[in-house]
Amino acid sequence: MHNRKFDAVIESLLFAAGDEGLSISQLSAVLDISMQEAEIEINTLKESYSEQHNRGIHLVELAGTYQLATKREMTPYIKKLVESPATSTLSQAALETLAIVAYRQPITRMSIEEIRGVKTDRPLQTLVSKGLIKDAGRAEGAGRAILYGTTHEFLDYFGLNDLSQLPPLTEDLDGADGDEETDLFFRSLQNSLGEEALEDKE
Amino acid sequence: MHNRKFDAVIESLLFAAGDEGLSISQLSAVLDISMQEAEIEINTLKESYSEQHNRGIHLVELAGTYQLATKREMTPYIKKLVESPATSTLSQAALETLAIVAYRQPITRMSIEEIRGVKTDRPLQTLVSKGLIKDAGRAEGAGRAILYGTTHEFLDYFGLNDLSQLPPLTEDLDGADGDEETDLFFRSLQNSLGEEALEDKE
Amino acid sequence: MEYSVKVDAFEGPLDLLLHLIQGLEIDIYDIPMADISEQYMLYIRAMKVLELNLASEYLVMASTLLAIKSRMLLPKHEESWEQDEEAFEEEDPRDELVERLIEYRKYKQAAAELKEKEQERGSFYTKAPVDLSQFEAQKQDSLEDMQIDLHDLLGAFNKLLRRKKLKKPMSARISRQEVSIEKRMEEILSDLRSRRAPSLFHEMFPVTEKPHMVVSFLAVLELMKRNEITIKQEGNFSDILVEAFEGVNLVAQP
Repeated sequence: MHNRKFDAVIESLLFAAGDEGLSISQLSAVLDISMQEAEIEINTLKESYSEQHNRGIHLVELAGTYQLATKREMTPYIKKLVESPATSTLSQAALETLAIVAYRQPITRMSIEEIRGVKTDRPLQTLVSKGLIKDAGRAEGAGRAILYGTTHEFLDYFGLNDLSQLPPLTEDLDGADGDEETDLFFRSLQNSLGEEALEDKE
Repeated sequence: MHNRKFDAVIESLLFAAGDEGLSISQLSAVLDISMQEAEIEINTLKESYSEQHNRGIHLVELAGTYQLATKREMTPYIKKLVESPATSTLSQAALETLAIVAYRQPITRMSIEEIRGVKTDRPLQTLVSKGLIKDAGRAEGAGRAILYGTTHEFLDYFGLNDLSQLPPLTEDLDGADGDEETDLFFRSLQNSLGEEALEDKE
Repeated sequence: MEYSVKVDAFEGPLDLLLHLIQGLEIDIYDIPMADISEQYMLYIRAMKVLELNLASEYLVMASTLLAIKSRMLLPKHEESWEQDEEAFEEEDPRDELVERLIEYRKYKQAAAELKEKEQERGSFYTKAPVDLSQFEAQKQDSLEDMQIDLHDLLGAFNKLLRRKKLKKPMSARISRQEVSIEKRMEEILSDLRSRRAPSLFHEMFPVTEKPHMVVSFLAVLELMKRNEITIKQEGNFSDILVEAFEGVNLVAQP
């Protein structure tokens, strides 16, 4: 049974918690109801936010907690008002490293480097300093190498509720993602170096 | 005339503006309506917040700007939230403040507030009372403001021998956007290959 | 010309190989080693021409490719009694490389999806928590009870850096430029003169916008200082009346 009088309380709690998020257990403690009831309450509220077209905010699940967030269709208006800090988005190297850590955690630097085929200390350092990955123990064996795992902030940063929401790894690559510029370059490279390369072979 | 479709947009703008508040002139600029209209819109919304008993937040006017805030009757619940064992003792505000002190020490309250963009006296108090940070001298200049630094307990608590063991904050370790570099690479490659290929042919 | 730019056109030799395979539209399970090594060497050579900082992994891969190529050129040991078993191909020298490429490609793809999620997440706004420290202080917890570690600290800091900031009020700045104090002084003065009777103080503020009100107030003060206007109040709490001095025609320029 949904209890409408809780709506106001939950909204105020969500508002106060902000991007720290509100968990089911916090909600159940504050409202003095069971976890199941708390979950029903919050999910009913979640639906009502998305149904109401005169609401500009809604409830999202992030990193295992509930948070209020602006609805996506409001983004153009908000962009006129607030500025995003110059968030340097993650580099390709950092993203690849993070992907490997996310799917294979806990994992050592060496194993990551085996997969990527290149040194990976700098991307790892970046990711640790951004609080996206953490030291998650030590590997067995002689070196006792650091094992890396993802953090709470990782989930939040990518808008995930938990690790099970990571997109499945696919073996087959459909569709070419090669950017045209690279290909253009490649063709001209072949033309200009083609002859020379043949000479080298002889 | 009140235009219901603006309600959602205004709510999202208020939400994003946060503590800094939204002024009538900002609202009129974003919505591209006159100041008079903007004022009518926001006041209608303000009324509807206070009328609806299933809302936990309302619109308050402070120093000429409008902002969202939790309704006063919700305070006991919010207090309960903070006191609940399910809530971690250090709030986001305190954690942020601690991170800033740890990495930028010695630092004054004003400088911390500049970074965080909000008042920070309470989080500082909390951290001092928990023994994680302390008064570490006085800043030069007229105010002789208190400089904050981390304590021995801070090091103990996080298992550090000294401050140099804090993970480095590498805001931009990976450098700029990869794409630009790639473009640069290809352009310069094409240029130089052009010449060299010609030379070799001769 | 010197090219000391550090360039990461590719995320390493595997990335480069994947790019070549894609560009040549060849089957990753049946890589023509001669072609691929040739193309690979072209790139390596090009990077050297540019004096790019070539990571040693690229060179290691180059020799791996050449080794595989030569192993494939070796004539197969065709001992007669084994001929029937040709169906059981002996281990393909490319196998290990193909496996690595496929494994790497999985994560490269996953990285692309993470990038999408990163952008998507960046397109909606969450808010900073309300400062609840006033209630926190009452909570008596020992440090040991706090379930935080250094990564929480870094995470919180990252969140702070990501948080959006309100743009400096655009219209406020514009309106401040629109009404200068001088201009407002002229307006007030000509207003008062045209009336010929004292005006109420609050009439000096026809626009209820903060910058305009501030400008109006400063204009009134300046006019008083220059003895262009006079301000009277009959008694406590009675109306403040503003009046222009007679006989003054111009706002004197400072």
